[in-house]
Amino acid sequence: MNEKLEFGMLRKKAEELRYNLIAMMDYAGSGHPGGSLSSVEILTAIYYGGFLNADANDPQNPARDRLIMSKGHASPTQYVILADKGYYPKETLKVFDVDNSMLPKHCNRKLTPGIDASTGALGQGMSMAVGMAMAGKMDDASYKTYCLLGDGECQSGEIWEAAMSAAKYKLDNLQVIVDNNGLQIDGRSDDIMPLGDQRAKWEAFGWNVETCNGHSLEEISAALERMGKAADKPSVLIADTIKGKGVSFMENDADWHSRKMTKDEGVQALAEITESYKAYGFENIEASIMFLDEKELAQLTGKESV
Amino acid sequence: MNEKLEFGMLRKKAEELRYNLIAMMDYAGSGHPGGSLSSVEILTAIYYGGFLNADANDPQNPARDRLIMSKGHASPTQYVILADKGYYPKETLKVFDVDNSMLPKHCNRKLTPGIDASTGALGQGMSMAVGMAMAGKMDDASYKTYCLLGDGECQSGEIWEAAMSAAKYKLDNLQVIVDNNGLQIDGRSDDIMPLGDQRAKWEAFGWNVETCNGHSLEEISAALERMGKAADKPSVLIADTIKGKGVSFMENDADWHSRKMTKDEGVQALAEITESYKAYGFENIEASIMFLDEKELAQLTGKESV
Amino acid sequence: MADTKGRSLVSKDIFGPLMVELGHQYPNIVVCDTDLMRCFGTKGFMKEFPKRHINFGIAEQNCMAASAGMALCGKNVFSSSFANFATKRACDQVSISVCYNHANVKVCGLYAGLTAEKNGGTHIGVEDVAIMRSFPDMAVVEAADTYELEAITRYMAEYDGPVYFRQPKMYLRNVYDSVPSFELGRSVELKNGRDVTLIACGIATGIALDAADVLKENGIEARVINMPSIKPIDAEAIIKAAAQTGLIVTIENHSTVGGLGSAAAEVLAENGSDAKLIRMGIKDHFGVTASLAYQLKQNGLTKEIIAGEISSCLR
Amino acid sequence: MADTKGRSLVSKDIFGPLMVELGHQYPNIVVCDTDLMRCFGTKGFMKEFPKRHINFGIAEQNCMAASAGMALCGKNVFSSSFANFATKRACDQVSISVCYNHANVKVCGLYAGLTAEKNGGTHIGVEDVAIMRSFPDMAVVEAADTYELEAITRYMAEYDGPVYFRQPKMYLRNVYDSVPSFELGRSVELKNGRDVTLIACGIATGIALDAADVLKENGIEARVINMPSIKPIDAEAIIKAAAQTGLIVTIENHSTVGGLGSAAAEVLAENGSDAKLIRMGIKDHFGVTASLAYQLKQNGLTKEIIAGEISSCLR
Ligand SMILES: Cc1ncc(C[n+]2csc(CCOP(=O)(O)OP(=O)(O)O)c2C)c(N)n1
Ligand SMILES: Cc1ncc(C[n+]2csc(CCOP(=O)(O)OP(=O)(O)O)c2C)c(N)n1
Ligand SMILES: [Mg+2]
Ligand SMILES: [Mg+2]
Repeated sequence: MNEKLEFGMLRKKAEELRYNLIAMMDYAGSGHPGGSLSSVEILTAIYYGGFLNADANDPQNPARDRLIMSKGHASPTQYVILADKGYYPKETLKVFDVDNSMLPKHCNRKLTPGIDASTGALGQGMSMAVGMAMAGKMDDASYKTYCLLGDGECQSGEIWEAAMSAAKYKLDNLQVIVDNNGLQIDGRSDDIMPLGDQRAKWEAFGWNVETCNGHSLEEISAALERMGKAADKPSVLIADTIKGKGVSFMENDADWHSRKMTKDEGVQALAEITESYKAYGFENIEASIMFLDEKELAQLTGKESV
Repeated sequence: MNEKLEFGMLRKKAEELRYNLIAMMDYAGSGHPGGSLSSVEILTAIYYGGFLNADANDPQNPARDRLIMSKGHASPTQYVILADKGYYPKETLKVFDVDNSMLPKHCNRKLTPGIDASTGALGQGMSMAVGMAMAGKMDDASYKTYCLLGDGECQSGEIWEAAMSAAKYKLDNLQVIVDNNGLQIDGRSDDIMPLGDQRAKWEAFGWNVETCNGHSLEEISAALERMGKAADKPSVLIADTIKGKGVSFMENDADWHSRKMTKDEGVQALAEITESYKAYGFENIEASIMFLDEKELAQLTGKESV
Repeated sequence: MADTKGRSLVSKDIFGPLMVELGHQYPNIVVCDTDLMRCFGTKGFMKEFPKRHINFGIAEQNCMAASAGMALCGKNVFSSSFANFATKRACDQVSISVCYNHANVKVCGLYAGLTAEKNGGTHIGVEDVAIMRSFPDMAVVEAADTYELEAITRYMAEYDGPVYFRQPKMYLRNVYDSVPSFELGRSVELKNGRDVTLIACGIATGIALDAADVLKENGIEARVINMPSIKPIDAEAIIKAAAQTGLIVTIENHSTVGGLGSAAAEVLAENGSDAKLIRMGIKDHFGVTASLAYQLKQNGLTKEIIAGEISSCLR
Repeated sequence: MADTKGRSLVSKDIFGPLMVELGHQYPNIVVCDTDLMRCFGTKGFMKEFPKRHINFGIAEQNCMAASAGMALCGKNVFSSSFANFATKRACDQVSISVCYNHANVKVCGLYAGLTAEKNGGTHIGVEDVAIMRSFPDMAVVEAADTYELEAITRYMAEYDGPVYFRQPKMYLRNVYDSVPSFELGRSVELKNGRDVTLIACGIATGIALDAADVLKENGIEARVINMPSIKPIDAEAIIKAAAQTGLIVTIENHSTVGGLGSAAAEVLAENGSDAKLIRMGIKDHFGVTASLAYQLKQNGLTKEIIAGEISSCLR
């Protein structure tokens, strides 16, 4: 269940997930594109790079690794992964964000198999992850807990309360990743509430700190590898990312935190990802689509009119 | 109004305040002795060392410096100072902690002249101080805001939210002092929730950091002096103190966070402070008592029976 | 009754520009954001008065307590977050730093109740009024449309003291056709009637008016009272309505526990009224990820369901 | 009625040792503190089960949300702070991490209401029940004495789901003379009577019993109902009492806004009862720095004042 792809295949997977992700949000006319796109490689590495020990056929297994999306608005990225992994039929992605959906805008553990905590109120996922890691220590269990934070989220005091407690209890079974895309809703984090030297902050709070390019699957994997070996300390990976990564007009634009794509924007976004896919040397990304049939996809790519 | 005593007189004042402080808590059979005693020198330096610009006759003057006791349970120390400064008659100290007192266990701005914020819910005083400093910047006012924190209090996430915001707004008119006595209610902070490298934490949050022996009036004053000159940054002084300072059986004992003295303990505490007063070369500390007549004092010192 | 032409139904469209106007008029007004300037509509204020605008980022606790600190230095501080985070994440700070300190802070809760729509349960505040109403020294207000929102905002620019100012993302309709007068503790009878009284606030007032129309078709004359001041509440109007119409129905975009319905229940029970009270609202569950229309329907907050419930009760 | 001999009136004296016993019986029980182990009485648990005890220090938010995380891994987590901080400082965490996640956390609020005494307004939680009652999925319970505290604690060791477990520092008297049975949603008639019904919980139940004695001397037969389960509430008992005795008086160590009194008002008003309700409690102001006795008197929560109010109402 601890699937591990080679980096070539990992990249292929990441781009295909990104394609499905855009298609899903475009299909729904909703979602948080910016922060979902920035976290694609991080989640790809965790799920497909041999890290997360979890089984789609047994999503409540007490021995599973946990993954808490503390930035719960990036649920779409996890949804396409869970569909790909078989937690639910791929067609389920069509109901993303519909009324009372099982794939709601923010992660909800009661509605979606594979989701370990209901999040969306920033800061709280971090504490819940700490609690899960504490429970693991109590039970001498070997599972790990992964937790994804936003950089803006780190402005919340709860993060630092949780950080302090994780250091006290030497939670080396806890691996936090900051999706450090430098943007929040109102603009650049550096303008809204500067986080300053993040490495220094986490180190001062007693953590093992790694940094990397958050879009390099190799760097993320190497960092997670090192984090897995750090003993007696919790680890955080500050992964420098680009909000909206992969779609030119979304990149580094705070507006795309939760904007809805127009039809043309959707067409262009999918086209751009197709391009990069090709540039990576792969062919026919359309075949990777998980949840739409050819006709439905053609509508989104604008090819139905051709 | 910016009274400034020489260090000799400052020490004399500190010991006299300590004497009154113990007498007041003993008289009331209440109070938080540990954290009140540890902050005596810090508050003495601020009030009598030429720092706090405030006038007992005009306690609401908008141009005054503010002092926020974020660790609001150390109110007793401030009460004896405010009485000495003439904010209210010295005899008022007799009503400390009586039912519906104007000198309640936690600072209350509505009840006590000279108190700038109602505190007691740890963490909040720090934010209120930040807000006051922000208002000062908005108004191009020259007042300073001082704020006293407990070390245990720094476990609260609100402190770090506030710290981050103070750095963003370059609040060099904000001077925070941590009464770093290493104890909280349940025991040593290092055991309950270790604060680790406090200097590193504050620096990582963008602050100018000073440290000192929190019972050396010279060191505190020198540090405050330097802090007053730091531009474009808020400053924090981590003042290493001894909880219960000055009373042997209270020192470094978490039990004395909020214990009530027995009659004998009260006698001994006052005797010990009298001793150190003499050791500093001063005489007749009893004459410094602000709020008790000879007979009342004799009851506390156990001399009534002689 | 109301002419909505040209008048936006979106809170921030009215609130934002108005704050710029009031900012000129009242130099002590300060606006504080928590990374939701876009939702509060306060970008204009920030641009016009950069020195009097603070964006605290995602740190609601510090925002509310620091706002109190500013208020204690003479500022009239309008501070916001999503309703849920303003009242729950910063709960202790609003209680102690704001109310207990009697600080002049207008705590503005955005995207109130079901108008947070698909943001779902973590964002849909169903408890905010219950929480804020329980704080001593706190006033709790909510406008029925953007005309009243303007009235309340102007009032707040002058009022000195803690207020929870609840703002839905958008209204379903307008209720007034010009800016009404507003006063704490005062309700407004929008429609007279003798068979039943509908008491509502926020977006529910519009629904109440629509339900009254449906009832009228069924021959039921409903009184409609708009209750923008949830605390202090206009007890007199409730007692009078109970005596005159018997059945009272409260309608609110909030849990039926602790909000307007409970406030009305307190008044009725304390007065030994034998009027029956029906509390329409969110029925003690969290919001779900769904459109406003969907959730209103799920919770029985449509004119048809309300009218139906009343009709069958009066039958 | 009750024999208090040898039975401590202090919550932690009973709760602390009991948790050690239950810790042995239920291996999934975890205890979490926030630098108030001394007040929770859980030092013994920590010593007996060091691995199953977490002290979060002065960080109530993290404590409650991390407790939820532990609960989602199968633990039954008893987490505490002073009532005020458990419910207000960690308000959003209790709402979202605990309730919205349906996590098996027993949120224990210590030194409830006026029993925080001289710690004053920042510590005297007057709103905690109002807040917790407004949370979907939350049960709210409070014992009338340490016998019932034991009953509730034992029940909680088995119960799976979010609960707010309110604990006064100490009781004024015992009400039971042995450990009673306890069930969520069930009230207990401690005394029958036909002229008036007193409904109370927590330390107020003892006061209610005493007030009934005073009333008896005046020839008034008071029914006394202990309501340890504030949510879910025993609506049936209230409706029955209203029908049979007319006047209902709720007595609580909490604000009259949003607590037991409001819960009773909701039940009465929704049933169109014409019973008059008197809500005795803290009258919508913050606590002051004063002894319990002083503050009870200030708020009219003594047997004499209560009996007087009832007598004059029945006259
Ligand atoms: C406690 C809380 N406050 C406010 C919000 C509203 N909110 C949702 S996302 C967001 C910005 C998050 O920025 P960041 O953490 O950097 O995430 P990313 O850039 O990855 O999307 C805000 C303020 C929230 N969900 N929770
Ligand atoms: C938010 C909050 N949580 C808990 C308490 C209860 N409390 C009062 S003092 C204290 C310990 C404070 O320790 P520290 O800050 O180190 O103060 P000091 O040692 O100087 O007394 C605690 C937990 C509180 N007042 N506020
Ligand atoms: Mg970001
Ligand atoms: Mg300390």
